[in-house]
Amino acid sequence: MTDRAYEIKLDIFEGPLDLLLYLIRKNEVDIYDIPIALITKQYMEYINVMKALNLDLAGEYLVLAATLTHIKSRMLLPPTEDEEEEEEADPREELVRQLLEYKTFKEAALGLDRMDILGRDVFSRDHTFEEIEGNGQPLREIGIFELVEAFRRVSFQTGQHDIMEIDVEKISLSDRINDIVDELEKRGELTFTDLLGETDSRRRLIYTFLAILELMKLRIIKAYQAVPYGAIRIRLAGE
Amino acid sequence: MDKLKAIIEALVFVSDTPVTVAVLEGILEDVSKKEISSALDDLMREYEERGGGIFLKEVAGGYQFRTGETLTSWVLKLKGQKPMDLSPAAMETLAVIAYRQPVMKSEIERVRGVDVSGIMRGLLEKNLVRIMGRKNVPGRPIIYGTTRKFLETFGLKALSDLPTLREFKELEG
Amino acid sequence: MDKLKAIIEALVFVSDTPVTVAVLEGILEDVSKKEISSALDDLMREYEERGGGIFLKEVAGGYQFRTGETLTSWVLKLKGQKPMDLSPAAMETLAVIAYRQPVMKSEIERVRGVDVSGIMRGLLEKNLVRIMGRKNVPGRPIIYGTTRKFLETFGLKALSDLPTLREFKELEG
Repeated sequence: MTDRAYEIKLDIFEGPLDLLLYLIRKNEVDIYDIPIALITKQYMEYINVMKALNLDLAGEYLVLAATLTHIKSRMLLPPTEDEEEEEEADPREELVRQLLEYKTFKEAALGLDRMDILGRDVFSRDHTFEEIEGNGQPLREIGIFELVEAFRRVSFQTGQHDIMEIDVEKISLSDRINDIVDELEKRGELTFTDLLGETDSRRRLIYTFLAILELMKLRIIKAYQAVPYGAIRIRLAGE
Repeated sequence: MDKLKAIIEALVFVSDTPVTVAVLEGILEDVSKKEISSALDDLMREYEERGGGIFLKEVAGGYQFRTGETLTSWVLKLKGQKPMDLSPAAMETLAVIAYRQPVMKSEIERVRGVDVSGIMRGLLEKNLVRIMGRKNVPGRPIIYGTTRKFLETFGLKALSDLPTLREFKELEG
Repeated sequence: MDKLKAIIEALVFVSDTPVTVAVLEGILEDVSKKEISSALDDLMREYEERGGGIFLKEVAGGYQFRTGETLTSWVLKLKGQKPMDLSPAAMETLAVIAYRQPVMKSEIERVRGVDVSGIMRGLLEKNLVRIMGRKNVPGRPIIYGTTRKFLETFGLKALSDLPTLREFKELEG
């Protein structure tokens, strides 16, 4: 949601990393050699001001505050013997890496912003919406997001929130069911081993088995066996 | 091209209705009606002389770009190939089938709360949905599922690529 | 102007999305891909040289007429509406997705250091970002990428048209 209080107030910073970059720039210090005590102090001052203003501070700002404090304390500690032996790691290293990566994308974002954006800088023709019906036409490529949105809309309209409960398992089972029906439509008949044999993953084996059971229960397929213990053959039930 | 003509050309181009001289006057504050009209006349003549695919025309008291009259058949051919949209109702029905398959029509109607016969026919014709079989209960209701074309249309490799609603809800933060 | 160029100009003009050479090939049955491309190049150059209010541009794998970039304020005045607005947060998120795709939400959050749920939703609604599928790792997280609309919006021919990412030197050792 975009209306959270901290976003309104903190819109000059896009997050804790942005605030940190700002402090580094403001103090004109080297990003590869951050004076951690100074920067931590200033960072905490910002955080405290935000708190004093009674702003709902995003958790991420506090997480970074904790990280900074931790790095500061580690830099004060004399290195342990272990660390001295295997060339002591700089406690700031991970943070610097993160900052550099963030900086890369922040600049990439500015690069995008400088482009001629359709609807902001340049314009194409306004097209009044025309609905043309017919089945010969190709379908527009649709994003999954629209489909899920539609599903959610349904459950809101009808107040049936139980239909929302769909998990990965259920969808994976539908996948396998579809595959089997596809195969049967193509080849007419399959044996149990045809379907199970090629399967090397346990997961897939279970789904295949469940799919067959489901299809039999719905009488979409029928299973035949010529002799006891013979090969089990599966066909579409048909009309 | 002089700046005034370029501005007027851009303004007429982006509008989906004919643009009147009065509207242009309102936007180009310090420019006289006469200058505007003369720039429009120039543009009309230039497009006419050029004899390309589009022309600036005076219509319904305003100005508008139109495709050449002799090119109508080509334009219609393009329009006929325009990708189709699914109506919200079709999208909702498809969503229920995608997530609940294999599913009976009565089940879809229970969820959506409306008759879906017409929409189902449309989805079957578009080959997004298929009949998987009939359930062996009185009335032998048809069971529906989605097709390979459905996966292609939504750019999915498999149904299991569909997000679960729990995952989707996470996007609301 | 020769007939082929005129037809192509009209077709690009009437389409509401960038027109691809493939679509033009389908309509202009007996014309080769090469002839179509060369007519498009001619048209692009002619509009460029003329320096008017509109230009033919190659975007998102197709061709589209667009207003000149120096005329923005005039067009906005006509439209009387606020220009499309992407917040810096949306722009940063989009940058990570564009350059890192296919990318998980957790990865975007790691790079930006903030929760991106609300922003992702907005980008999905604007159709600048899409769900590409799932990553084949435990938990099968959803992966995201940019859309054709993203290319169209930013006037890019293809993803490879994105400016090179300026990576900063990492720490020594």
